[in-house]
Amino acid sequence: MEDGTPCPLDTSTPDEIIAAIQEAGVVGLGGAAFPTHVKLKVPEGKFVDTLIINGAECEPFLTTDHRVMLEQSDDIFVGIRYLLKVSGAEKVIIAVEANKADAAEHLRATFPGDLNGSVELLRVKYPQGAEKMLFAALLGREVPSGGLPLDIHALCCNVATTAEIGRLLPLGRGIQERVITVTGPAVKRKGNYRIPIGTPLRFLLEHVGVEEDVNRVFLGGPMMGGAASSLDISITKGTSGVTAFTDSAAERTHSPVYPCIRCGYCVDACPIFLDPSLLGRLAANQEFSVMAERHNLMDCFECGSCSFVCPSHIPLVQQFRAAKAAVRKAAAGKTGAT
Amino acid sequence: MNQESLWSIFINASLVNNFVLAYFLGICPFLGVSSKLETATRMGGAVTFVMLVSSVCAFGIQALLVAIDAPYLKLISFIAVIASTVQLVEMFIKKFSPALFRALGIFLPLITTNCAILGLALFQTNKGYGFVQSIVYALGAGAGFTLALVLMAGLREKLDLAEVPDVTKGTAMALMLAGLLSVTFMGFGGLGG
Amino acid sequence: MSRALPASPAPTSTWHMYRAMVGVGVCCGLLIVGVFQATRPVIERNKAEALQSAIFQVLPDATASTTFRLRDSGDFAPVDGSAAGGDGEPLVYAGYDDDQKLVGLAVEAQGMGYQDVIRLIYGYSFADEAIIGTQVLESKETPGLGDKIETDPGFLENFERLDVSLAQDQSSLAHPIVPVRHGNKTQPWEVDGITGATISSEAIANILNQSAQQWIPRIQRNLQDFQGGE
Amino acid sequence: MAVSTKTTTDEFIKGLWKDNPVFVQVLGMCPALAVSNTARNALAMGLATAFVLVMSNMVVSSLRSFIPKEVRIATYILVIATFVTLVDYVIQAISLDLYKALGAFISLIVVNCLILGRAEAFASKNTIARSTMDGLGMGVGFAFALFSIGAVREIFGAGSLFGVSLFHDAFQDWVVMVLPSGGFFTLAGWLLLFNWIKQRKAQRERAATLSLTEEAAR
Amino acid sequence: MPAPGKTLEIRTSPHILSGYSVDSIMFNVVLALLPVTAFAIFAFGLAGLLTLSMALVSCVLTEHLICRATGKPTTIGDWSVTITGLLYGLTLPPSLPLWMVAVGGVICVAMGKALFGGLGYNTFNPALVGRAVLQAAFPVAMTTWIAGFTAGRFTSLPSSTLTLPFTEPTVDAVTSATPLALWKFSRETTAVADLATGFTSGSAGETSSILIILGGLYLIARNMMNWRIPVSIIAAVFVLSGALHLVDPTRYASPVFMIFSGGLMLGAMFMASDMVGSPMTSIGCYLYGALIGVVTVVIRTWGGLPEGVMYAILLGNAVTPHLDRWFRPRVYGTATKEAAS
Repeated sequence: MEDGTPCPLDTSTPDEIIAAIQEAGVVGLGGAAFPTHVKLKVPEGKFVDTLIINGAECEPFLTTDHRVMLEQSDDIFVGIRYLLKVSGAEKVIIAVEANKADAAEHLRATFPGDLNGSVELLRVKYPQGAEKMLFAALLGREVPSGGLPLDIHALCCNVATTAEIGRLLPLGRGIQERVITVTGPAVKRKGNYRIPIGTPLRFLLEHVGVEEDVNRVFLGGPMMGGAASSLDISITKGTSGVTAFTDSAAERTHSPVYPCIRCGYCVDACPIFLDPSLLGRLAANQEFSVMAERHNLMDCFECGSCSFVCPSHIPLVQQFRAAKAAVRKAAAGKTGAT
Repeated sequence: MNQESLWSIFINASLVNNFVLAYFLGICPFLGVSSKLETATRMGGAVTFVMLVSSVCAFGIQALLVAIDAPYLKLISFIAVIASTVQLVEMFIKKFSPALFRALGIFLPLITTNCAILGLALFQTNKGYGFVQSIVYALGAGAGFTLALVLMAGLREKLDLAEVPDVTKGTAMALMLAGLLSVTFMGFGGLGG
Repeated sequence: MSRALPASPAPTSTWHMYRAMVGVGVCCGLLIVGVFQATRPVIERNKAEALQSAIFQVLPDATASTTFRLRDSGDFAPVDGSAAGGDGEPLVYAGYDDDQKLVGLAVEAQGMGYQDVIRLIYGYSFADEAIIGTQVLESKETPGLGDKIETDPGFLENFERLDVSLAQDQSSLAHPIVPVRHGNKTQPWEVDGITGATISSEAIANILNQSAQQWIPRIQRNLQDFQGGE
Repeated sequence: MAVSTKTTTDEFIKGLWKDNPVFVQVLGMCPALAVSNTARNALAMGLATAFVLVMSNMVVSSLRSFIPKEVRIATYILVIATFVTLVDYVIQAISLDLYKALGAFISLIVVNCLILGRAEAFASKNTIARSTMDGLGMGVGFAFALFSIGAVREIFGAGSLFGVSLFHDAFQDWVVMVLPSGGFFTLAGWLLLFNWIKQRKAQRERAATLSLTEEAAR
Repeated sequence: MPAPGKTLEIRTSPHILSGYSVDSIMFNVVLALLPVTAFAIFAFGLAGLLTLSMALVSCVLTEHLICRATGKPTTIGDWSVTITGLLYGLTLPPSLPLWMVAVGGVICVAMGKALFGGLGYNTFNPALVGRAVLQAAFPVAMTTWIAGFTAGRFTSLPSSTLTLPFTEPTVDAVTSATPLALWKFSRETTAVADLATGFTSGSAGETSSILIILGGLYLIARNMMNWRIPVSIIAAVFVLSGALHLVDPTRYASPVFMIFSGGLMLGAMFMASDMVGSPMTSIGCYLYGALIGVVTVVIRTWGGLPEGVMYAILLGNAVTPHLDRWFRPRVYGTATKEAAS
């Protein structure tokens, strides 16, 4: 493997670092796979005061962040230094969920003395790992509806991404592999594996061993992961986990759909305080524009909590995805027409 | 002269003998504008206001009619005065408060033939209410009308999104809701005593 | 439409409008006054008859009646029949038997019931110093429940002789009329309630009490006004 | 215009069923529903309304070229109020009991939107004969509808019709029917029935056209 | 390892669900109601058993028949109509003629539920709709109570129970006033211990507060009921009637009496908290409960009726859409509270 041009921390300018990150092909490894160099470009007139390193798993079942924090803490701190330099933030907060106290302790113990920052424990609650939730929990700031984290002077980066930056940039290498949690009832040897990017799903599953009656495989966790249509697709940079279910374990999701009984579970569950019940009824009536204009549909980040808790098994988040698509299409049509 | 206390008049007019739910007065606007909360609130406000004004007018006319001993002109003068008062109020609001006019404007002409207004004027004279009693009566009736309208609007907006059977859709369901609200308001019976 | 309104876009002349309004107004006025005049005697006869029958209902021994008005001076003066029923005027009706002897007075009273105002008339007997009959003139009590105040025989029995004798000082009732729960009546001034229609029956007792407290002392003071009959 | 092809009889018939003011248009219920608790009251109210409707239609129609459009509503109201006052006194003269039962609701016929509605929408544009027939049809339709409501309410609520006891003495009255809520329920019930009939009819027609097209296809 | 040709099932996320489902929630409510039901049958004997069975059967049958008539699959399997039937039966006087029970059952389901589109859209609690209409239709029969725990209750029936359909029931000589009526009309109090255990007269299921509370606690423990609603109802009743009682103990009943008497406990635990008719947000629930509590005290204290819980809850149901609208939580990222839209 041939190394590229290293990008030394001390001598490089922020622009050079960003270019190096782009060169290395680093994207958000939490699952969204958003190009990191785009995220890091702070436009004129904006500034960042706090950098948050997201060590809260994005989904239940997944434990990649945990392993990375325990095993790659040195890479993480190097990565943090790069990120601080790029963003101009004054301090860094590493957010860890309370059930991973060992990782937090390890990070605290190895925390470099010259870094301004801390390691914070967070309540264990899905979707704690979502950016918006972290800002609210750690800084008490909320990203304005329709806005970006930059609007509240914060920047969030996944631990795995940070670790990759810290590992790759000094060497001038590109991203070639990533840590993936392979789990689910159908998997025989569950665990975190470092997998070369591009590995076909079938190789991976053969390696860890799965039950005969495996029925459903998702790339990602069970809440937001997309279903794999075939075992011949490859692992990508955005694949944070692979979850495999058997027929028997998927039973619950086949329950009949009842009308909404207004139990309010979804209202309690929605992390951004939407009213999924009302949105669901509106969606059933095709009132997409009402949903968007009056009930903040577009703020929904599709965590799936509402669908998860719904005792009537109404596919709420699924409806919202469709509604959002319809709204976007309508908006595009409108601008296209004018 | 009627001796009823003001509090009792108010409770009776608004809850116990609610104009809409017990006397069926103002059903047309009740069914017509109660499908959206916003219009319902505005309509309620407009009706209350007109009720207040026409209650005062009716009190004056009744005194006049008694003085000239012409009871047979009661109905004609009431309706004429209410209609012209509404017109005047409309012009007045239009001139001095365009914002209010935008909010209430389209409802005012509708109110002219709203039986709740005429009903109020007739009832207050039949009951022999004094001036202050009449005003309280008008306020109570207006509050009751608004309450019924607003409750109804809430229920109808909610049921808008329901999978209502085809037979029930529309007026039939609104009437059924009104009936259930009327049953609910029966619980207030005896409160004004 | 073949024959529409005058289609001229120009506004109608004021004269035209006046002519129409005044023309219609005059016609309407004439019509109303005509019918009012035509029906007035019948209506008044109906009203008088209804009143008469109510008075005889609550004063069973009476065969004739005279209306009296409470004057500002505190005594009573007879009013001639045609002016009866004026608004707000406090009136009582004296009943006389065949021998022109005063048998009692009928008094109207009203008060709040369960749903709305109850108006009733009751007969007061001088001989018994008691209420000897009531009739509900107007009520909106719940049908089948509250309206038992008009029909329940056990309840109406209360008013065959309800004691309203005056106290020593002649200024108030010796015993106020009090409602009691059904089956608990022990005194002649107690009103036995109706099971299931407690509020309405209590309301009747309270209306009677209030009215009797107000009127009986006054009537007794001016007893001589009613004597002599017609 | 379509109207001109209609005979005067058509104007009468339409009010009875197809455009029934209560069951189809749900008009003019405000002052009427309150006194529909017995068949007698309902019928009296219905007839009183019908009378006012016919008379005002007649007068408005005969004056239609005489009244300038600026003051037409005011004039209509004046005419209607006059006839209502007449009815009021006549009922008072006929029966005091009935008058007491109907109370202020007779006066409220003035604001019955049906009457003003017919005056404005029909009588002001049509001949006297046509307008009278329209008023008659609408009036009879209205009275009939009100009577149907009153009859149902009285039969259930008091076990009688026109005060004549229909059942055994031990019949349990359904008090709710003579209460205000019963008025709402009864009207809602009639509307449900009408909706249901309409739906059935529409379904059958659709089925008929379907089979026709199928036959044609064959 | 699956065969290469095996097709995978594709669904959109989320791929897992919580264990709750409508039928399991409803079934647990039925479970929570069983002790109360059993006690009602124990207290009122054969009359209680017949009333409850008739209520249940008429409700379930009506729902089934309506589903059949509209050509939909039957919905009695979701247990919701069972709750309606049970609750409705529990709120009835045990001596009510069975034909009236059946009529009310039809009203519950047809007018309270089916007309509005069935489960989830029944804005008013169906059981209370049935009861309220029945109360308005047959006021005398609905306020005639028999005493519980009579000696021959398992062998004989009150004469009114088997009244012929559509005829007036003959009222037994042995009727008994409810604690609230006793207080309202003659200012007699009933011992709190009797109220709590249920040794009083009243509707079939409202007498034993302790069993009702146990049922409620079970549901709260399983997170199948919003605890805020019963708690705020009871708190509102307690505070308001307590304040009144302090002012004039002879005119206003004690707060403990108010809480344990009448249908308050049953209403607060099982009817007001019915998910369909109650608000969804926490603030909404508190206010909803407070409204019901206050209206109950107002009707009981100043109104014409001895009991007002039913009307208070129906009113609460009617206000719910507004509470949901006004007290919608602030959406994340919307800085100022949005004007009610």
